[in-house]
Amino acid sequence: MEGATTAVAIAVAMIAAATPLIFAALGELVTEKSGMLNLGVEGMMLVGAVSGFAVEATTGSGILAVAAGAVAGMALATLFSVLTLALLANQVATGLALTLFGTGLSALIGKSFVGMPLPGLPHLAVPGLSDLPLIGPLIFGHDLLVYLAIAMTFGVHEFLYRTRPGLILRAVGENHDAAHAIGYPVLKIRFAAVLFGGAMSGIGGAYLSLVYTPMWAENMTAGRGWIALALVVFATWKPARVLAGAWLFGGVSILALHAQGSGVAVPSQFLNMLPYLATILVLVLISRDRTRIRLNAPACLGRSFYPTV
Amino acid sequence: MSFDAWPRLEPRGEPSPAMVWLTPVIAVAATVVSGMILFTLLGFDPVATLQAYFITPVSTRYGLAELALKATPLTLCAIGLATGFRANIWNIGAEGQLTIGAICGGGVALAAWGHEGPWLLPVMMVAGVLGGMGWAAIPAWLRVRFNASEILTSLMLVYVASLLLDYLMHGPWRDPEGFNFPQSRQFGPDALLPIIVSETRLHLGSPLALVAVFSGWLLLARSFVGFQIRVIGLTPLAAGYAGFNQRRLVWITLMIGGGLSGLAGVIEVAGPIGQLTPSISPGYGFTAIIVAFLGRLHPVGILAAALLVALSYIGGEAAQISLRLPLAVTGVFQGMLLFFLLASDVLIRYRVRLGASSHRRPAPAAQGIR
Amino acid sequence: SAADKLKAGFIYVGPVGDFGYSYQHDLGRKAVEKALGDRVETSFAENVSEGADAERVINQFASTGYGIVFATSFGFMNAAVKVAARYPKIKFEHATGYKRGPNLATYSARFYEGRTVVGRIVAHMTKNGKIGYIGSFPIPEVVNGINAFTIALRRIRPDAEVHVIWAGSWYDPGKESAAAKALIDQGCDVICQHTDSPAAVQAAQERGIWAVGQSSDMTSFGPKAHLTAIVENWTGYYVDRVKAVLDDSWKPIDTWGGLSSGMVQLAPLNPAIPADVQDLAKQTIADISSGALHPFAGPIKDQTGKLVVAEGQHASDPDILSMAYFVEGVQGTLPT
Amino acid sequence: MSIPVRDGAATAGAAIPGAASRLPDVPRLEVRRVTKRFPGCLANDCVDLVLRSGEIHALLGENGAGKSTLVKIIYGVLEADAGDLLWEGRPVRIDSPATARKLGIGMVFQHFSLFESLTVAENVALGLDGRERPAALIERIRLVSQRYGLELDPDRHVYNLSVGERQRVEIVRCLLQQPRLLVMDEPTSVLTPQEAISLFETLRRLAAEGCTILYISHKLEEIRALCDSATVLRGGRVVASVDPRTQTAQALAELMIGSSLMSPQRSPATTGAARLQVSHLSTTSDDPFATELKEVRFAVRAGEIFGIAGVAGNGQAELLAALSGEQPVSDPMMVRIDGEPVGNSGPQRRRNLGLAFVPEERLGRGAVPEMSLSDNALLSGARTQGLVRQGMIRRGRSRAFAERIIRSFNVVTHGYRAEARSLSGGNLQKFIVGREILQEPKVLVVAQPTWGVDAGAAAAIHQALIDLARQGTAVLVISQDLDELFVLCDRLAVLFQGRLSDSEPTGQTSVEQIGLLMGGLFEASIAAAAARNAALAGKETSHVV
Ligand SMILES: Nc1ncnc2c1ncn2[C@@H]1O[C@H](COP(=O)(O)OP(=O)(O)OP(=O)(O)O)[C@@H](O)[C@H]1O
Ligand SMILES: Nc1ncnc2c1ncn2[C@@H]1O[C@H](COP(=O)(O)OP(=O)(O)OP(=O)(O)O)[C@@H](O)[C@H]1O
Ligand SMILES: [Mg+2]
Ligand SMILES: [Mg+2]
Repeated sequence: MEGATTAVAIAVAMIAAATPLIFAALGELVTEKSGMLNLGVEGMMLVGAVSGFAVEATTGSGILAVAAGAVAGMALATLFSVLTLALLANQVATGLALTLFGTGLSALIGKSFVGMPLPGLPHLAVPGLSDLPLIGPLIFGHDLLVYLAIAMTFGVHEFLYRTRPGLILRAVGENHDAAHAIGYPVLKIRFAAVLFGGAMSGIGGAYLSLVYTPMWAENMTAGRGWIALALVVFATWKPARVLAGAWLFGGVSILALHAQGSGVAVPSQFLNMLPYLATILVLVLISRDRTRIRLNAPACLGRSFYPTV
Repeated sequence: MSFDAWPRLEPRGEPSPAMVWLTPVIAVAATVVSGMILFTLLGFDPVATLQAYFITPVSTRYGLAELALKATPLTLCAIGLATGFRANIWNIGAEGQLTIGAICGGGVALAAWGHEGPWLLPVMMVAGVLGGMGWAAIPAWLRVRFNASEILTSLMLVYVASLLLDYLMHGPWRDPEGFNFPQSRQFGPDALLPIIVSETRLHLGSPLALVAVFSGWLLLARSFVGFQIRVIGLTPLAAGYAGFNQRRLVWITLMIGGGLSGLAGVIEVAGPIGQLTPSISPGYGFTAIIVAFLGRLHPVGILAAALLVALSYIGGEAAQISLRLPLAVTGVFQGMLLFFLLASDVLIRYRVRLGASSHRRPAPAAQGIR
Repeated sequence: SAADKLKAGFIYVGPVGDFGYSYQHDLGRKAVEKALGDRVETSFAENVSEGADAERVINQFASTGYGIVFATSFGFMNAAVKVAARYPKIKFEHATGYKRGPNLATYSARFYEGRTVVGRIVAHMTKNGKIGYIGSFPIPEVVNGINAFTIALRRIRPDAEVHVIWAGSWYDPGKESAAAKALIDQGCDVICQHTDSPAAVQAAQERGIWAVGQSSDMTSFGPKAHLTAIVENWTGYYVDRVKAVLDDSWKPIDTWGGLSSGMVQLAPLNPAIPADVQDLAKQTIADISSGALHPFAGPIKDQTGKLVVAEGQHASDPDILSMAYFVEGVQGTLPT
Repeated sequence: MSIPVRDGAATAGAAIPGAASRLPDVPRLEVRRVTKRFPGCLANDCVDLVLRSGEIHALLGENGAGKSTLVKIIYGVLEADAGDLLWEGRPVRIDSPATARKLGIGMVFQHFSLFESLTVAENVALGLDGRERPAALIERIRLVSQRYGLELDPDRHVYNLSVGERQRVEIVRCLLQQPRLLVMDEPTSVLTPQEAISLFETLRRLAAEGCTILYISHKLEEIRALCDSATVLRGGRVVASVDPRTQTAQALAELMIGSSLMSPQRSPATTGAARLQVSHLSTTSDDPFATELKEVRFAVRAGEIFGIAGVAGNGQAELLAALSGEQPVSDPMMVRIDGEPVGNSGPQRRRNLGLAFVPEERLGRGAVPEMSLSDNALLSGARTQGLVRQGMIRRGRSRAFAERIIRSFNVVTHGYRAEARSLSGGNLQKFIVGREILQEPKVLVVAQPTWGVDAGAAAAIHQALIDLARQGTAVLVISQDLDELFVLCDRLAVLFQGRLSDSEPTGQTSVEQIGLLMGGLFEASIAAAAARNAALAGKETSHVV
């Protein structure tokens, strides 16, 4: 029973740790599926985090706060779109510049919120169910955004593979010239996809500042944006694998902490390497199937599109 | 948002040589204007701020040397990265390769401590280059052997490298006389790069970066390997048709990237730092990605971009100290500078046509005559 | 006139918005401005990397007319030494290092004294004697803090264990939160930290256990959980030192201030702590301040059971300053 | 009937003589004075065109004459700089393909507009307006492809379809829209004669139902057989409107190029030793959709042109990859060049031994679109032309080589600095063929040498290939265009489902016979061949192959 309780505890911690990654990675996945490579996830997350925090701190409304995070992420995504879609700027460099910009901007906005506590968002409480042993905390005990993240995973999958707009989005990422030739508005679709990515990154950031550690501190994302980007590649652009990858990464991170806490005689630095090494290992196992990658990787990823109209 | 309403871009047909040189000027002018607006809005004197950014840092010999010093690792990493990017090899782990280069080069210096000689510095350099190459060899091998994306593997290895350095600094390699603080011994004089401009920190590494610029240009523009790299980057099928060995090129480009990043690492520890510490680079490996693209993946462009980006960092410090301009504003300002530079590139291949929708319904009389 | 003003520069390793170490130093800087009014002018550079950049930034202060420069992180040591040699007329101060010079002073805080007080409080508050401790990096300052805490704890609760997790960062709320939760899940009922974010206190509050903060008073992040916090307070020191420059009485001394100097303080104790324990805490502070109690008084055994400080002796300052072993009762490893 | 050659600009806007009397109803589409300028070229210059309902109208012209540009304007992919479109008498603005589709215009593109990682069904769905449920659509794709003899598996991914199969997807996608004006930009270049014939039947049926068809092709015989009327473009202007049924192919070609056409001269071959030998060539692939080669064997002798006919997707891609070395095979003896076993070596070694190679995709495989012609000359000529010394490019020499190609093969371009993508298809093909021929190879393998190339350029390429062979090179031509193969080749064989038939001298077979073999009447002849082979087993391998 003790072992089971610990396992559930690890799983619960893992799910929470993975949630911001899931949001950001899902957003980036949709963005990349449309052929856009936005490396500014870290910047969008930070701006989302600070905006969410600022709105929660001033209005007290959790929903508004999450929405503010999304809007802030979208604002940065808009900037990215103008540069890359309208002005054909290089996507990799623009994304990196966006991170630089977002880091500075979030710090600027956040100056007056440093050191301010917030209550955090409520957790789900299903009478009866949430109190069940093991199952209760594992399934019914999370905050609402955890469920949203999981729902979004399936939602994004359904959207991409079961709906016509999803099909069009994939087509645009696969071959923008052909999509244009048969009449799809490539730029508008990409703009929408980048905006979605921005909103999701913003929510991922807001999750950190509102739920995971309800506070604002500069650079509080601590590299999670990069991990989210890596997860998209890791997941070979499949939403369900983003979920699995984020859980794997979160899980191994938490396990490494548990190993330290129980006094395992391995230097902490080596334990802390484990999530990264595990990610590489699983990627290697997945990547051997070239066809799968060929089928899922958007062929136009990172390429600028200039319509001949 | 309607895309129709925007001013229209029209392809020039071939790149405009004038714009290649003019766009950075346009971008800097645009940054200056919007920077002035930003600074004014935040309550700072715009002229003084811009002066602190762009003039003060380079108005002394020491300042110029510092600029070159900071641009050196950026240039080295960016040239290596650009070689790969040209071939569509997305090594984004230069930071890790830099770290391992520093560990290997620094390790040699520590191992030789007490038995030094003039041979030491060259050996450190070689060790640093080999270290960077070794670290880049992991993504190269995983890519060639298992088809694993080098984007992800090289990025993950950045974290592993920095944890490894952290371990060495807190444990085995810490200075035995350093009260168990996390840093190595200071290197002996034979392990330090000679200063080439007195009373500054400018050392032999900066000319090495110039050599890298020239070699990079020779490789990409004039050599057959460089040609193969370009072909693979543009059209992999044509490379296969011509019989260029793609795996070999993955290896070559990652080795160049890793080697130059490793060199940057060892130059940092054998130059301005003079010992191994838990933090060697303030993110040079990542900044170099921006530098590579700002320089349009061209070695000479990269040199210019590295100087500009380095100046924006140093200028940010200067403005912070002299005007108490928050560092956050520097981030925003840098972002703006980069955005303008990136956006203005469009003018090289396209010209802007204003009068948004006139092309929709042209007057036949006006347009019908050739 | 402006020309006569003393300019004081501060160099921080993190952003002033980190609500941690750099933030506390910046409170000190602001206090200087407040206390000395128009006799001084201060400025700072934040987020300065500990690599090659440090020397340039310190030099930037020195070359632009600053009279005193505070380099507030250990990693700035060698850079400060170099620039100090170049500018003999300017005063330099380096925090937490061990190199001094004719115009380079050092200063640091005896955080471990606060740890002893906390150890005694926690010994009375823990039920099961399992304490979680989140460390930043295994440097002597953090290690001696863990040891001082454990020694004090186990003098009252000999069965107590301290479980250490290294976060590998001074400020990563996410990681600290995860570490705190891992420790709580392993059964710890008090969480201490030597990292700077309030995340662990929040986690403790959420899980209904006790926590001890660090760097600043973190009560507001977990009013129920927050027993107290070890607060660093650089205000007095900075004001004194800048004043010393103004009075021409500045000396390149080494200051290692503890509870008695006010450099280390305890945040207000949680009212839920029983009165006798509160009294004990106050008594402990008084004893340490007066020198009646030494946090590292022997006998002290290390993790392997070896006697490192004999009965009747206490660890010397250099030993404490370079401490690289865990005492008995700590679960965890140090890199060697 | 005389040919009314008109100056487009002079008579622009005038009614087309005789048209109204033949078909009294309002034209389905009328193009008036359409002009389209690209940087550096006027692609359409005051073009007029009238398309009547139920008419099959040909659009003819050399490569680069502006045909694709005009139909892209009609389909809303490009917008004209000036001019008007009238749909059934009403002026319309077609600003996007969606608008065009709503009007009832369908289009098969010359350069595929397909999505490789998507399935056939998804690709088709993207071309429709999307109210249909996926299952219903798959059913309809099956029906239509069967009905028109364009076999397709809706669930396959496009990326492993052959070029010919991809073209079928385009056509089927279009047919499913039930268009009222169907624009086809070179739809048959990769179809078998039988497929082409069944497509023509389909098109005639559609026309009979009232659908108008605008048909672009370089195959003039096809045009003569199919079309009711033809408009000829040259340099972006309309230069003639004719009834193609009353013209000879020669006359049509001369209208297009504006001068008389030289047809290639083929003298009888004097063959020497076998230079390219392929024996027991079998391939395996982990790609489930790849066609595996089975015991392919043939030899090409010095001085002769050997042709391999076959519908795309029957193993041509695999055969080409195995011959070029892009996909080496396990056993070195399977492919020999001048007796040297090279089966397991890559392209570089084979080139060193004297192999030259022209792939069927010219942009993107045979040439790098973004690179200059001198760099593209370097692409395959580095070794044989000594364009590289000590690892460094000798730029002067590669320029000189590029200029030699341009001169020798009349490539229309503004010089060696021009980017490959700036060339028209025919000119680029001439450049690539020229690049390979000028390297004086011992063996030349050419795939689809004149796919999409206009009649003038095709004749030039054919002549160059024949001349090369007669100088002692072994030339292998892989093509689906039987007319071309009969013009060029001394011997012919057919590739069907990875197996190669026995070869026949061109004089002893006919287009019909080969066409039947291509279409599957193969098993019988294979069986017969197998019996023969069994009888001659030992002798044949040592002698012929
Ligand atoms: N997007 C473009 N930008 C610039 N020039 C173009 C563009 N598209 C076509 N052209 C040029 O316009 C002219 C007409 O091209 P078009 O594709 O219409 O020729 P075509 O008659 O279809 O030739 P082909 O028989 O080779 O298909 C050519 O000179 C071509 O190079
Ligand atoms: N633009 C050109 N047009 C025609 N021929 C040229 C051109 N440029 C150079 N050549 C000729 O090509 C040959 C080689 O030229 P060049 O010396 O410039 O090339 P290179 O690569 O430097 O070769 P090398 O190393 O042998 O000198 C010479 O015969 C030269 O006359
Ligand atoms: Mg065409
Ligand atoms: Mg020469």
